[in-house]
Amino acid sequence: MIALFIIGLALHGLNLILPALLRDSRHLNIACNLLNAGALLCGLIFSLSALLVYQHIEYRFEVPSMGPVVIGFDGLSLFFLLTFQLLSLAASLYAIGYLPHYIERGLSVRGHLWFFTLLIVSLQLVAVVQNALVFLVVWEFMALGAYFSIVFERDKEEVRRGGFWYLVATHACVLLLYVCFLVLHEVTGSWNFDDFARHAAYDPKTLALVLLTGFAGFGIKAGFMPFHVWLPNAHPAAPAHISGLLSAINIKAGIYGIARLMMILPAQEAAYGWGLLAVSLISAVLGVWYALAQHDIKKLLAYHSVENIGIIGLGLSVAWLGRCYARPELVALGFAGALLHTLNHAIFKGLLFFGAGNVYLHAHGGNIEKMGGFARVIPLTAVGFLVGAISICGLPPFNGFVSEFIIYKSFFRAADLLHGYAPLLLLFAAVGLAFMGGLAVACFTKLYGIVFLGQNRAGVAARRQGEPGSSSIVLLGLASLCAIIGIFPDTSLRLVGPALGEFAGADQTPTEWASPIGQLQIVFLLFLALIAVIYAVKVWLQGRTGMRLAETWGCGYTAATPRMQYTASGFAAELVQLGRPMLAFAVQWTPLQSVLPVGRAFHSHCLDRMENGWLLLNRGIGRLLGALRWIQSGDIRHYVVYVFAAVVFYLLCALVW
Amino acid sequence: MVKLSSDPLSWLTCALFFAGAPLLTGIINKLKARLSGRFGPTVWQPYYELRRLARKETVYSTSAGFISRVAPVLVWCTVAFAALLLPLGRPAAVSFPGDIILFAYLLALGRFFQILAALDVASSFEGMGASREARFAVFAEPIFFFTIGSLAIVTRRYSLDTIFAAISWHDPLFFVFVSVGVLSLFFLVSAECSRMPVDDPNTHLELTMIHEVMILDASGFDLALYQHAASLKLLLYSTLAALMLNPFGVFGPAVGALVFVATLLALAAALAAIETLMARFRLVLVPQFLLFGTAIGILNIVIFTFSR
Amino acid sequence: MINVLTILFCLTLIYLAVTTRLSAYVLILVLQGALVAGVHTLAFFNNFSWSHLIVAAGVLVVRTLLIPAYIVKIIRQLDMGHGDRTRRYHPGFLVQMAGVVIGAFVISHQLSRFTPVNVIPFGAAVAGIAAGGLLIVRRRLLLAHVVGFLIIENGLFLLGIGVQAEMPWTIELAGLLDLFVLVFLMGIAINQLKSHFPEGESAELTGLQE
Amino acid sequence: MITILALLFLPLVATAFTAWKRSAHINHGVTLVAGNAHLLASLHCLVTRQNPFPGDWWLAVDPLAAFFLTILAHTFVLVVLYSPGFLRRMEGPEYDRSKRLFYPALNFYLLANTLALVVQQFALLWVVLELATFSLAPLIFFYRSKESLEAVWKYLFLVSLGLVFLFVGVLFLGLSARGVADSAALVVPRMADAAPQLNPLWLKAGFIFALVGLSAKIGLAPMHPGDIDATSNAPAPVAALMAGSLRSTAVLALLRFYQVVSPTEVRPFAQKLLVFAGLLSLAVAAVYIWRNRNYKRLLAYSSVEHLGIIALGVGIGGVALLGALLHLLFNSFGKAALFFMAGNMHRSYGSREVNSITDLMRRLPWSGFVWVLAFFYIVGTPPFGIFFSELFVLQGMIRTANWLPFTLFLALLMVIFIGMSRVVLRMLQTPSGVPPQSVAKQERWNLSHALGLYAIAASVPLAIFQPAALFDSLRAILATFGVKL
Repeated sequence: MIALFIIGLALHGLNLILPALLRDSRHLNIACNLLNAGALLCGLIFSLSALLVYQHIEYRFEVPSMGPVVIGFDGLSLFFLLTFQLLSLAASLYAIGYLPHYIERGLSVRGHLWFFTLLIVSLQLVAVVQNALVFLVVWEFMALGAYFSIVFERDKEEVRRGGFWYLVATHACVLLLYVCFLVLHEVTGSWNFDDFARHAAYDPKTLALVLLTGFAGFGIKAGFMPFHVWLPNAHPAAPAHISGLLSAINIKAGIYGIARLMMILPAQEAAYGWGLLAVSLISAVLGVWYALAQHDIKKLLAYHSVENIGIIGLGLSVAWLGRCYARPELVALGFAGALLHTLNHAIFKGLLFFGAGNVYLHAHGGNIEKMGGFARVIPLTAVGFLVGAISICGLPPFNGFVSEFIIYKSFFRAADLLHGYAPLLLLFAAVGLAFMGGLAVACFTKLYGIVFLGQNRAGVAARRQGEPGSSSIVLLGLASLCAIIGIFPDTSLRLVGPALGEFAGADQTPTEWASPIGQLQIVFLLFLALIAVIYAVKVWLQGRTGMRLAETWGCGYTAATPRMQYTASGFAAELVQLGRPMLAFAVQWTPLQSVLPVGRAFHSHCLDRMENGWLLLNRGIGRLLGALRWIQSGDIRHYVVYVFAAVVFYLLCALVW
Repeated sequence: MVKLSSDPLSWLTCALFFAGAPLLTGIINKLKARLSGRFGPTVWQPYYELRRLARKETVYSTSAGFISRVAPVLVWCTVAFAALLLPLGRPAAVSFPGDIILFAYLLALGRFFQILAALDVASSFEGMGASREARFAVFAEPIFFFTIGSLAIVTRRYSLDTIFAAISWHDPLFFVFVSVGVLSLFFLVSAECSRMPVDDPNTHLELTMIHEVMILDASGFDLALYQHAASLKLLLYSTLAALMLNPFGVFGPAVGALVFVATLLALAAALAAIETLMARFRLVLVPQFLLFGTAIGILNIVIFTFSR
Repeated sequence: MINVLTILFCLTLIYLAVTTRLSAYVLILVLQGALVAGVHTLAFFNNFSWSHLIVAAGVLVVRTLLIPAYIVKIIRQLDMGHGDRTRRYHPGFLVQMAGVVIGAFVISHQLSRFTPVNVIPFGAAVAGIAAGGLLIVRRRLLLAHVVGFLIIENGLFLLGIGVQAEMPWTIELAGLLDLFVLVFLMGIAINQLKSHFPEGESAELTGLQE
Repeated sequence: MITILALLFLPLVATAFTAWKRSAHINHGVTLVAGNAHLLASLHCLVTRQNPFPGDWWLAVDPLAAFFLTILAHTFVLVVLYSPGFLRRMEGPEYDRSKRLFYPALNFYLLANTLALVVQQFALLWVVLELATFSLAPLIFFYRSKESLEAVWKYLFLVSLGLVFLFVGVLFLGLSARGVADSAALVVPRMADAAPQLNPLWLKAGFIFALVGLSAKIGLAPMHPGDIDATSNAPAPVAALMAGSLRSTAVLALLRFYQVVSPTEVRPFAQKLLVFAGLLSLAVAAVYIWRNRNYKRLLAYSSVEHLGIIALGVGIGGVALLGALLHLLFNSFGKAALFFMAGNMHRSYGSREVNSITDLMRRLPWSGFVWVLAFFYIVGTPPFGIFFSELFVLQGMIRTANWLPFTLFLALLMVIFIGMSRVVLRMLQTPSGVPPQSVAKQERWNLSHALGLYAIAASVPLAIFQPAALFDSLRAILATFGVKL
């Protein structure tokens, strides 16, 4: 089976050479993406078969500077490999339909496709490499591939700014990972993850340092709250298929890192679990609250990624608590919930971003205030987006509900098994999750209602336009995947099984932990049957009583215009005002002075307090460094003074030490 | 394990439940009329309404899309399926550990489609109603999760079917816990089912409505579905409140049913009294009102866990 | 006898603080060259060998004849005229120079208690180096910087004697050769500078900042 | 015997020949031959690790010298290969004298630096370092403009002043050996053997003066200003030469002093000093890289930063010393590539201002590509060499558990990364308002890009596969400093 994976990598390799040969053109775009898709299909078949009939495969070869390098396909790696390959396949196919619009505008696609392939290959390698040094090398390739894919439309200022945000965040993440892996290497003497796991005797101080830098480093990449700031700037800057890829799987590399750290390091301190729980809850609730206040469609979806990362973090923290208090069932529930939500989020977030890409192309811009009535213009995208919206809010028939259900179950089981303050805190976490579910419903009804329903606010005539063929196939494919996982959850549970086997303490879990979720399909099928029956009755009845179209009831006001529909900021204004301490709402408008006002404009946008915090830090560093700029004054006499001063200073130090 | 109850009687009670929903609304309207000195419509008036609507012609707005056609069916089905989960004396039609989460999220699904249907007809009034509904739902969810969630944690059971069976009266502290639970459920009823303190059910000024304005453009059989779903949801929440007192557990199935119906009527009377005596809250105060409900829930569970 | 010459060397340093005329600078350089050569010959008077004599002669030729003559040529070629007109008799410089010389002798006295180093030449050497540095820092004229550098070189040479380091004569001569080539290059540089920076002031040379 | 010929005699002959011959083409050929011969000889010394000079001479090629000779020769060959392309683009009468002086000065530079690397006598070391400075003067003064004149003046003056302090250090070293076995001849191996008996007071003073004296030439703070002006105003090949090999010669001189100091109990003090100087250089580099309008000055400050890392590595000792040596090698590769591309851009855009570089990827696609690759190389992105050497330095810091330098080092690296990426990416991506299709491509693939790519790619196999030839001699060097690996 490994041959398929190698064939996949070989095809990717070919794809790295192809852009250099052919010229910029639609054929290059189609050829490259089809080649990528073929390679990913092979990889996908390999990882699916390896997961379903699971046996641990490992390849070991020696490199002088890095010691024994291990490429291992254990449960966790295979699951993430599956997720990465699935969404890269969707992104490549989507790119076929999406990129021609840019090629017509004269943007060169060769470099972009090269870095797109580099990103896909390095993502797959990140999941399977078990050696810390090679992991860092491949991690950096991923970062570079992602950066250069983001800055595709380099001529726009905010695209460059978004790319810069991404690059700085990734570098900070890499520096923290240096510390984490170096200290581990120092303690255990080798670079391999299984040696880190085998070495049991970590003294608390080094373990604390490793865990904090590891979680912080991977947390920056995943987008937990204090470090999420790059996400809403980088993802809108990227073209749709790249921002879909970034949101769906690139930030999941951070989650993979945290899961890997949790697997190999001993869990003695429960405080980390509670800390992660707190950070995840804050990320989730504030993430969705910020999303509610956004007007740009991609920025809204980016903030939503922060929310879903928070939900995954909740699952991971319960798993960590399970390991600390030696409860195998909690470990199984926590990790299953987290991993499943990673897969589910990857699918519906990819679906939503690709849908947003189609909307972006049609509306030539991201601002949802000027949209409306797109359901009649791009119906296939509308259906796909609706399925994505329902599953991201975690509503029943689709896959979001399955993973949130497992996380709820892990909360309640943890409340049973743990004592002291634990039940209370976990109940708060469950209520937080519910509160966030409500906010998500509000946010996505706003987004879907404003963008797809009603009439177009910019007054554009709503005639049906062709959607790119391949992108609609991808959208409907992902939507059907959401439905399948949602209605038949036991398929995805078998994918998570092998990964759970490896977590310390989770191997002898009782099999019934997944019992209710396994048989949920009967419930959902019954529910769908009920809907079908009632719909049939409705159609039959309305067939007899007849239907007719008329003007919407305007309470007697006859000259209603599309501009009078509810706007996005109006829809969310009240809720956003409630979050005022954390959500700063900047409003620019001039009050009426003269009797006959000439022209009035109103503009409001939501400021992210944490982003302002980081920008303040940046300005502080700039001011601090600026204060020291007198050193290179240009006058040679100052330089001579520096020489003599240095000699005197060192001599004084010599006397002291 | 997912249990579809084999006992025909539980399915029968569910059918009775669906049929009886409009009756409760009728009773509340009758009581309100009596309290304000009017004779008021007959108790069966809602049934006549439903029959009339089922026969009328359906009118769709020009700007409405497929959402307006699908939404009423989904709204009704979610509430109906949620009703299947409730144990009315007999074991619940459908039950599995963790179905309180399914119960909450089904109602959220119904709300999702109702809001979308409101936004579909491109009218500013319906948009206003949708925005208010989305806003208050955000604060209603925590109340439900606090009451039922704390009950689940306290009784260590996670299926609606078995939670209420574990409630026993002879533990005085437990009684306080349950009564506060009923009180916070009452807050939920006023927010979810458009009862007086939060929303005025029979106002005609579109600007003040929340729930009625969302179905402004519904007509014919769609409107029938919406209205039946609304009354079904009212019955649903009142049953939850009634079951908190665990009538079937304490008095057995027969007498329990009588006590259950009596509590329902008491709740209906309370609702009617409030609607005649109070005016509607200003919209700005409603989140505060609901947060107050949540605060009671938090206090309740904190006192209960620390007192043991 | 060595002590007398080194004391004279320190006196030239003090005089340096007072004058700003270029001719005075040249005079000081010639005097210091002679003094240093004298100290060198006297220091190795007892174990007489040809190598010391060659080095002393080299020092005498290079430091008293070649370098000052070259500097005079530069002064005449660029008709610098009077020299640093900007800063008239600023007493602060004299106080600092005196302080430096006294400090140097105090340090050398303290050090002589630990290790065998003859006090007066070592003190004069340290004073010479410090005085050269002070001259560079206080004066704006570029030529003054070259003179300051040469005074530091003289101080350095004295330090060699103060520390009784018998350096092989080849290295001594190579050092002198280096010194001359360095001064030669600086001369060329100053000629070029004259074309771009008329006053030849270090204040103009601040183009390269940050 | 041939190696001595190739190392010393050939450059001397080449200098004389190129000084006499007029035609640039022949001079280039002669210099290239001398450079390659020198490279082969130093590689031979590096691999076989035997000293071609007779035992008692003041000149000797110990493993340390062999390693530095290879770096010098390698950078020299790269620069000589790049310079014809560079000189051809320098039309105009005012450059004729400079072009005339270019090759002789280069050969003389090679001779002076080789001497400085192989000399074992401290005082002679001082003389030869002076020579190396003189050889650079005409090269820096190539453009004959106002700035290059000011740069030459400052560089000459400050480095000479620094070397005066070096000579004071040498005298104090001699003083510390007073009374002990007559090692007054100040020869490195004998001083190293007699080190434990040296007088620690004078040894400490000697090391201080040597460090201050040499850091003017190395470019360590606070004596870096002269060096910054010279590197940023010199022509691209000369700047690459300075950044690559001149600073490593000064580092070797410092290592000679450290060789004498390391067996004694003055070593901890010396290490603290080096760590302080390293961190100070990193800080100063961070201050000026954060917001800089001139990309050549940015590269100069990047050299100060990397030399700071090397001083830090030497100061930490143990595996960090290995990291410092490797960093020296990889830094010379990276700097060569960066300065070559900076040269191309300076020629094409005519200015050193960052804001004047627009539409880089459309006008100079190859230079832009190599420029960005070199940027990711120098900042320490994993697959390239700098990452591995910085990792060794970090490992050394963790092993000796001094956490303050560790955190400061990482924080300053982050600040420097932000500063440099801001400048490099703005140069790469700012559009010039002219519609993309009408921007003409102004260059084809030529030797400078090949050299840049070669320099960057060469570090990857060296760092990952750690060839025995290189790493055995590195272990021998570490042994001379008493470090067992």
